[in-house]
Amino acid sequence: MTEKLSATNLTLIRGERCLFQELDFALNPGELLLLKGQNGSGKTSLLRAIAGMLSLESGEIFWNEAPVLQQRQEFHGALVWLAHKTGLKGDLTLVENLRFEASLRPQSDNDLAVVCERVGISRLKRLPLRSLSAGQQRRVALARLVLADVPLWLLDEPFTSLDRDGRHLVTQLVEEHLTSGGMCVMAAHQDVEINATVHRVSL
Amino acid sequence: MKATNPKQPSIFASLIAITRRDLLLALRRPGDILNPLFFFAMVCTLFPLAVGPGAEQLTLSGPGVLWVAALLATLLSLNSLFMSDHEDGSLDQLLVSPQPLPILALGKMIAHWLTTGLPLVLISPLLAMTYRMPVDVIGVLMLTLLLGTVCLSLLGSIGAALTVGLHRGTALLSLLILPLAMPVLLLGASTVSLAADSELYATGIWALGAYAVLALSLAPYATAAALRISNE
Amino acid sequence: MWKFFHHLTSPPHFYRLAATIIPWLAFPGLVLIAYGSYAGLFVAPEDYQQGDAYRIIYVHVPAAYVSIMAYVLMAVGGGCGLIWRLKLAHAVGAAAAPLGAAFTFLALATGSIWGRPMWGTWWEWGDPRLMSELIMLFLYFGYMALRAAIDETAKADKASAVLALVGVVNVVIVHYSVVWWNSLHQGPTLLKKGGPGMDADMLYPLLAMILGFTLVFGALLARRIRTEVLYRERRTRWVRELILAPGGGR
Amino acid sequence: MEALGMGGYGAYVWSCYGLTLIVLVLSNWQARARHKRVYRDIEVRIKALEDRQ
Repeated sequence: MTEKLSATNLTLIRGERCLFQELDFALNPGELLLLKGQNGSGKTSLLRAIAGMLSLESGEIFWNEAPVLQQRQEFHGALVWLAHKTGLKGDLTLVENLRFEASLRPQSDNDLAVVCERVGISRLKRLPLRSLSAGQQRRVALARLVLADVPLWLLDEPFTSLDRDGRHLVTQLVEEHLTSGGMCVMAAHQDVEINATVHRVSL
Repeated sequence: MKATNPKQPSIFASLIAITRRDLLLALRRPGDILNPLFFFAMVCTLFPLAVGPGAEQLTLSGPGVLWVAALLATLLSLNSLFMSDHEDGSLDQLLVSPQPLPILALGKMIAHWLTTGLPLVLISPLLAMTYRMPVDVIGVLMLTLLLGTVCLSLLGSIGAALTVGLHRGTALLSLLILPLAMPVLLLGASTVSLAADSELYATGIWALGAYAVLALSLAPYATAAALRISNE
Repeated sequence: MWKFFHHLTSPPHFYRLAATIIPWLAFPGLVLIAYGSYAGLFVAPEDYQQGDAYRIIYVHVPAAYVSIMAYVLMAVGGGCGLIWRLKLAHAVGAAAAPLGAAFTFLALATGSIWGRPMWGTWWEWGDPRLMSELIMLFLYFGYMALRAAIDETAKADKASAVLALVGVVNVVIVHYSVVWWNSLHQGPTLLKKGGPGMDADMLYPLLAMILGFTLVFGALLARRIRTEVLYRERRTRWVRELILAPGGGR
Repeated sequence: MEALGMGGYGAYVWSCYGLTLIVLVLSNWQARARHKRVYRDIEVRIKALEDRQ
């Protein structure tokens, strides 16, 4: 069975505002779904809804043709989410943070040292995360993406606080992930150039 | 093609992992452990100052004062149970983790008890002695506090999960938790009083134990549900 | 049967239906209360122990009964809302809380007034029923405060439903732990509730009052649920049509 | 008149019944007031939307 993420008829109302209405999409392996829009347009909310963290006004999200809410654990086992807040503990060191994340997931083939080298943070391994710059912390979050070794990536503004090299790294990682048969949903306020099939949703 | 690896780590392993993480975090910030303890000692000191240092009065009010102080100290620490995780986004990461959320919540509760409830139990004999409590009664006090703080950590986490992310969370948390904690206080304090009067007190211990078992089996689910709701 | 139930719980239908049934609950309820008050105050014989002070139970017991019923209703509504995602069930919880708090207050106040001549004190800490009522009042306050603190209705509904369910377990525990506590302290004799041992002239007014209070509570509840339904459905077409219709839908 | 005295407990008994009356009347009044307020708020919003179209 091939993996597939799809959604039908999504409508979300927050307060008095309708963020999106009757939204449909389908995403196959190797494809990128780009959610474009200004700040506050509902990109993050849509990502949270895909992750099964928001209850929608109407509509349903499907993973492998079955509703996400009926198989939450399986679905969560297949995704990793890079949120606006990194979700890393400032008081723990980089390695402790990543080890904890890894301990909640199945044994991954990716080695921690190799991944840290890849995203350029191996020098910082023993430092508490608090002492790292914002850009370095984003890189740690990227390392978590690669370490998780799962088919679906949810990325919320992955380019923020990164320098040129960092932004290039993100593009590279996403492209690699897609060519190896992964899927990616990305929220961004500007267009991105990625060498893959891209579906665009404007919010 | 990337396939989802079906072999998840065992539930027990993830329980250990999250407890370990929270304990490590508490060790890096010892203040979070010490503050409730100081608060506990302080409340116990305030009381004799307010009602007078008479020996008879102290023996009579000792169990009650120690128990109320322990309850308030636990309450004080509950506010931060999910707060920092909510602020740095790691709570969101736990919500999308492939492990069952009740287990993760239970792990956090265990860590909370180990860093708040257990230290309270351990320093309670010191304060009990200042209230002229006999040694065998101190044993009963420690036993009731041991069971009682477990109940309070479990119950409190439900309230903390319901109020996480709310602006007026702190005051609301006390309003939600205190009525729920009342049976624990009542059972705990009167069991110690019974022991002090050298009467049979086993019923109270059993009742507290039953309460702890009930809370242990229900609170993780309620907390998990509450966390999902308040992070929508 | 299922279809009928579904039809009944559809908001526009409920809104209209409630308007018709409210008078049918309120008037019999008020008549029963009027009869019960009269019979309880003037017809029922004097109690040989408590004298005429026992006549307070004709308002105290029904108020306590309704306050518990409201709490159970709130918890059941919350449970149904969480499990079956029934919007109407959450509306029941939201509507029942302030009413329940009012009746709890009434039960507490009348219990306390009864206690003054009977126990010689306005407040007796050892009485399990008064204590349970007091804690229930706090739980009602907590429930309403949590609702008020969360801006989004859907979120407030679910969070308060969890709280109501946790609280309902707690009320039972509170009651029994105070019973145990009270047995240690040899507390004062408790307010006797009506039972088969009671004289018929005493019992019938009490039953009439309980039924009357329940009916009036039902009417008030239906009224509040209507408001909740209207508010929750404010963006739907049926509300728009209702309000734009000549004469309106008050 | 003697019946109203309630054998010396008149003040207690009558204050309870008075309190009951007050609670019932206030609950009803509050329910009505809230309904009116909610209704009026929605009415204003919907009428404003109508006028704009």
